[in-house]
Amino acid sequence: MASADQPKSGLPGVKLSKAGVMSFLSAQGILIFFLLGMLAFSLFSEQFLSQSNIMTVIRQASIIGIIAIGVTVVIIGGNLDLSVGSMLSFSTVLVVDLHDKIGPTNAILLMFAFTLMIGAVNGFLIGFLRLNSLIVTLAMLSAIQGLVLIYSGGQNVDIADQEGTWFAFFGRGYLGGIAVPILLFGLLAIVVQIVMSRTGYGRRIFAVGGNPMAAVYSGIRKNWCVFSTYLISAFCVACAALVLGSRVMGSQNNVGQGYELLVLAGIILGGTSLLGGAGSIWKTVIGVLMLGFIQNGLLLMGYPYYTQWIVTWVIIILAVWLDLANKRKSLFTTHS
Amino acid sequence: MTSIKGFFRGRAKIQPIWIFVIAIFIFFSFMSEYFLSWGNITNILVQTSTIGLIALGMTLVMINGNIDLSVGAILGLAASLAVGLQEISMTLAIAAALGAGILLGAINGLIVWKTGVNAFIVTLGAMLGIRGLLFVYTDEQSFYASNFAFSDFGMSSIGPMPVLAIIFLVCVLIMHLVLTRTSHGRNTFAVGGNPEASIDAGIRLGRHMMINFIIVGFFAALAGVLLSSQMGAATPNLGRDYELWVITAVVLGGTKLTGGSGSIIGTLGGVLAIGILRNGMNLMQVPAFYVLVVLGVILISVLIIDKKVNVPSSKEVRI
Amino acid sequence: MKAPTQSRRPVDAAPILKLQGITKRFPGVVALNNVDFDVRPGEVHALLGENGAGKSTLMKVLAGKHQANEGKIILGDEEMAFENPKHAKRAGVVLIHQEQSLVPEMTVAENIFLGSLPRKPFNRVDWRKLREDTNKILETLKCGFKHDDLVGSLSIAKKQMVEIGRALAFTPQVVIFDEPTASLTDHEKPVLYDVINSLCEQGVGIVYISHRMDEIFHLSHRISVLRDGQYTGTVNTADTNEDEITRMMIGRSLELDHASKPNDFGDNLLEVRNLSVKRVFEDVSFNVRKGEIVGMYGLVGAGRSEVAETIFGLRTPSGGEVVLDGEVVKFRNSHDAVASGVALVPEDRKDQGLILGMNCRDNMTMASLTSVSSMGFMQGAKERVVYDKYHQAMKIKTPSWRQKVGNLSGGNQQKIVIGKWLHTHPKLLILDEPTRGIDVGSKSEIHTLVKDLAKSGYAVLVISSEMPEVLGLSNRIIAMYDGRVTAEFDGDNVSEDELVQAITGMGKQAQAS
Amino acid sequence: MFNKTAIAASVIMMSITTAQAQDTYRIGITQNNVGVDSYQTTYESAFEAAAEKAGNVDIVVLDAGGDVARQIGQVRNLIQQQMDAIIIWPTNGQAVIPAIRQAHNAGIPVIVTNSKIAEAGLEFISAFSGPDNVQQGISSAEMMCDALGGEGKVVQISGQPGYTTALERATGFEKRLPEVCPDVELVETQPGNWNRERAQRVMEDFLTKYDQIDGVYSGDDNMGVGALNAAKGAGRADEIIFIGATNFAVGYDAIERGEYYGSIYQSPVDDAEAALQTALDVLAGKELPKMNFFETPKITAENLEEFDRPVF
Repeated sequence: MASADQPKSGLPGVKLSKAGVMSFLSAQGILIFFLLGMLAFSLFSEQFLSQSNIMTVIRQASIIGIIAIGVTVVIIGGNLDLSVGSMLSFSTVLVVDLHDKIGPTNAILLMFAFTLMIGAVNGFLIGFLRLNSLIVTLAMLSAIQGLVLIYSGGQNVDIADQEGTWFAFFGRGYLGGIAVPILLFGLLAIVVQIVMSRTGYGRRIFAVGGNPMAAVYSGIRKNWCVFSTYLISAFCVACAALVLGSRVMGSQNNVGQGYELLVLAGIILGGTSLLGGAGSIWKTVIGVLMLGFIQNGLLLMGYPYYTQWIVTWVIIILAVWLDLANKRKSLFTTHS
Repeated sequence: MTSIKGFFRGRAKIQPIWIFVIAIFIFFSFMSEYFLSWGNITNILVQTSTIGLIALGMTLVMINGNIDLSVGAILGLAASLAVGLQEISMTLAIAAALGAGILLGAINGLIVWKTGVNAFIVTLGAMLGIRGLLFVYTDEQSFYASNFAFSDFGMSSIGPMPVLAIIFLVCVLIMHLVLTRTSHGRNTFAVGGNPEASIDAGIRLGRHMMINFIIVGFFAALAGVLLSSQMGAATPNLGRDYELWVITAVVLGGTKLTGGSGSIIGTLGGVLAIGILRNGMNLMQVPAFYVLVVLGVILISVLIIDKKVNVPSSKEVRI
Repeated sequence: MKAPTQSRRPVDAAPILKLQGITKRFPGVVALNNVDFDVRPGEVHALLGENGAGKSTLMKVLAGKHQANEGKIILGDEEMAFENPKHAKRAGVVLIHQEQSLVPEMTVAENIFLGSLPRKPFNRVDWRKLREDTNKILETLKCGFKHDDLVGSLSIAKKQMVEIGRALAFTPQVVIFDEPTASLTDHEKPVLYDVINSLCEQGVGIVYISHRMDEIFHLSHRISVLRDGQYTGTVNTADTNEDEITRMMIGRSLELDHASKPNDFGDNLLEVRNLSVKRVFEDVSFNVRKGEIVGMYGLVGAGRSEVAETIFGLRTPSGGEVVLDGEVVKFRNSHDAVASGVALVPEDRKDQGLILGMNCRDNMTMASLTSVSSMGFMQGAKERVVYDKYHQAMKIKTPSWRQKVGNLSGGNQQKIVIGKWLHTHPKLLILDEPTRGIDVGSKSEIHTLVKDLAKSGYAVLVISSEMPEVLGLSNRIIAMYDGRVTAEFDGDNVSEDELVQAITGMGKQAQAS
Repeated sequence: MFNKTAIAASVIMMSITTAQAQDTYRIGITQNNVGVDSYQTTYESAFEAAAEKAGNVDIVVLDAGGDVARQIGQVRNLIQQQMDAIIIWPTNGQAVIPAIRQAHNAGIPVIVTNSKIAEAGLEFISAFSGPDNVQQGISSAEMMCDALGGEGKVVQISGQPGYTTALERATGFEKRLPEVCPDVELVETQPGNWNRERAQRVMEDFLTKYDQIDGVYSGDDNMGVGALNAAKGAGRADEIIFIGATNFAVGYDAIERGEYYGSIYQSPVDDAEAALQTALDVLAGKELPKMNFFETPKITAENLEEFDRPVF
């Protein structure tokens, strides 16, 4: 709709020159950062590159990573999802609370159903009513957090028999020596990456994010495509809640608070532009792992945890300077 | 329906949010005996002044077509500087706090301007980074003002009017004039409304963007200083999530995320709407959990109404 | 408005503005090649050319929006190098844009003085001066709006007047009008003419770009013509006629190759009955047979594209019906239309036709993803086969299928859009301005292709504002004016006059065939 | 319900019944962050229940959502409503002082509950009621010392930085540990922000970083169980002593199973009732000490059966 009438904001500024070097750097910049950072950390801390440390970091990053996969799909489709933090709280509280009441299988099924329902509400408001995704998901962030608290009455929820339930598998189990959260993260990343890059569905999402108008003029049902991205996002949140609930075997009501921004930070670090129509799951995986390794590396070097945020900021600025390809656009003029 | 649409869209520029503000004002007046009193009304003004001050700056940034997510962190940093440096000198402390806000706003503006990367990414990074700097500076500790003079100021009144409320209202007036009367304000609309035409007309986009980021940085810092003066202290977590409430208030006030449209009066309405809702629901003893849901639902409702009022359906291609 | 009666004698004065040897290249295209042009004070110099001939580019070079690769701009006695539009404006050269360059949330006065609001100390706007200056300008424009009206609330025609007002604010030496009457009603045009005449009297040089012969002969002193980026010559209006101008524009007098048109028609494929969309178009009826090319001719804004979009399911009709292959169809969206065998090559290639950030192959298969995938998975090999097929068939010039379409020339881009639709194997192919802004070579290739498609059984509806295109392609021509079908003609037996009258609203009584 | 705390509780019960309902008092309470953990939620319902029981009290219950600024606003609102007394669970021990002072100046007695405010504010409050968190830290240090047999390396997972309770517990622990066990070394402290998942991550990093960890002290059991989860995941739970505070149900169960060494028994019900009673006593004009601590005993496997399983 309005997108075509909206003039693209043309900013004066730097011209992309020195094409060769710069384009290589901007294409591979993130990977280079990543490897340099890993190298630096390994010089300062001998545990950093140990297998157990790497596994720990990836396992810790997997919850953010799983959510980030879904949010990346939403972003490629040209929208944003800030409600994932509250949604994660909701789903985790739900699955943990229901576990003792109706058994793990039913709890998981019900949790997925409810999470997808919230995703459908997001998708309906943004896909079909064409409301601005930033504000809608911001509002949902608040509303869902309220719902969680009303549901639980503000109480923590716990699983009583932590040893005896197979529910432990998702957060604590191992398959072939690799932690299940990592496997789930990897599996989802591979599946979604294949869906996005190899299927007609993925192609349509890229089209809708890249030029919603042209997508519609090509007979693509944009509304459904946008709607579906929020279902995918909700599905990923549900998977993350499974891991989180099982890992902690309990949940506080605000367990997902702030995740939405960490997820976005990871995606941005990976180099996916927020404009839609571009990006990949791989980039997001790298971005999320970077976030994890920065945190872990600084911690091992004895810096307090919050120094990671400063480092993240600096890296984002550097990445932004390198990635001038995204320039001359403003996020909110492309999809209102 | 047409006449209502005309009313909302017309020259009169009565933001729909003001109708909502008046409605809830009347509603709570009937629902709680304590609501309609001078003391409570000034309380609402003081309580909304923090979000409100930042929202003034954010309105300009958003009319400009940008967004700033780092305001909560700037507020926190300014508050800690204002309290932490008081040992040396009060003037220095406040100057440093406001200076930090201006500087960080300038950095945000500069990066957005020079790279053209959208402000959401740039300021999201800044939000994390500034909070990190704040933690480094404070070592995660709260700071306390050693004497009560500072907090006395924050709690003081001139006549029946609390000083903070006065400051807020004066700033509202100033920003309203800046936006409607100065060429910077008018060019801000032009840049957000039609950047291409603005460039053709020789308006310097980058300069205006940068000024607006500086303004929002300044107001975030000012809000931080005033908030810390209410507390006589500053905590490192101060201002967390405020950016979300500020954006919510500005959007409620009718400013478009796409830029080019919005007003300070509307933003004041948006800020008051949130303040009155919170205050009224507190007085009515609505459980805190429900307040979150109510605010979310209201925000989405406003969006839907806005969509219905502003989009002429038959002229548009259905996409 | 009557047809031109008198033509004007050329003004005898030294030019105030001269362009010499202007060459402008864009990636893959030479938009202007060694073009000369000049304007004398007090004259209206019309600039003519087909769409894509380079008029707009030339004007943008003149107004500082583009910088020429070669050539000189001489204003008065000084050689100028306009770095940006403001620079050009300051020097006295103002372009009135075809596309709206207004800020809707601001008042008329603010738009007129956009970027140069009068100021008082402390950066305050001097509202009184702004009001006075604006009122002066509005007086000369005699238009029915006030200085403090919001531009967003004005009609398109009034917005156009605001744009003109903006030009007047600069006490210009040269004013360039780019299709200024495209969106004006008959009632408003005389006001514009008065404005132009009074500017001439003040010694301002006017460059006037238009497609409408009647206007040009009515207003101008001299006429220059561009063809495919080349300067073809300048004539005095008083010494020429429409035929000569037409010849200069298309390089030959209109000798149409009627023989190559398709001639074997089947049953009705598309029947549009009394179709309406409120406030957009009304009561539109026509039909297209299998194997037939129907041209839809009309000016920009006559409602042609909107009719096409409604048939394609992008707009909801408020009345009437669309019959496809004997069945009444009601498409909820474009997806339904595609599934029923309707294809639309849209008017705006870049915004509606292509996803510029994607490569050629992916754009090519965008409308037929299911045919190149199995079980939902894309079959790269199949996609390549499809791409290669159309790549060869339409002689698309790209280094590789990996090339981003954003980097291709207009002609090749358009071929990709057409290829995209051919692969959906449609029954009905609608082409909206299929050759706008593309080079001659590609243009004739596309024309041949369209005719071949019709001969192979497609029903084709071509929307165009270029007369040669419509005449050269169509078996029948539907003329539209102001949201209504004004006439229907036999494509082989229609005069240009008849057509012009039908689309400019002059011959509303003309109901041929 | 009450065993060892029964003495404290019975005193409270008695005084509730003795405070006769000659007047209806209006008492406003602004809580820190209800819903963030079960302790605060249980506190809230216990407070409401106690007020119901007392009969002569109208209460206004507000929640600051962890935001200092909002809490100050709420105190002002309560002053505006001319409450007879204001109970405040400070979101921050210092930042609320000016607001408390304002209430004090308005002639409204202020009772601080659960978490202390800074020295500077003491003159403006009528009383404090809550646990002695420094003492809790000291008790935990003593338990740690006993459990380790005087030797080893421990790590600490503290609560929300800047929050008084977290600070006091850490201070008590850090001060007492070297006194009782000079050979036990506290190698590192990281905040777990009262959040189990975060504590779990912090512990995982500790486990990677240090090959030898003999004990973990957590600011509350919620975080402690997170640490336990992490150690179990790394297969090192058996070699580590876990000590927490504010005994949660999960912690209680873990002690019962022998995975968790000990904690501090602190009931939000006691906390809430003590706060209300203190307020009522102040209103009744009784002489009270400034600091009113309710008892928070050590709980280990040995004396576990003396305590009921916490309800949260």
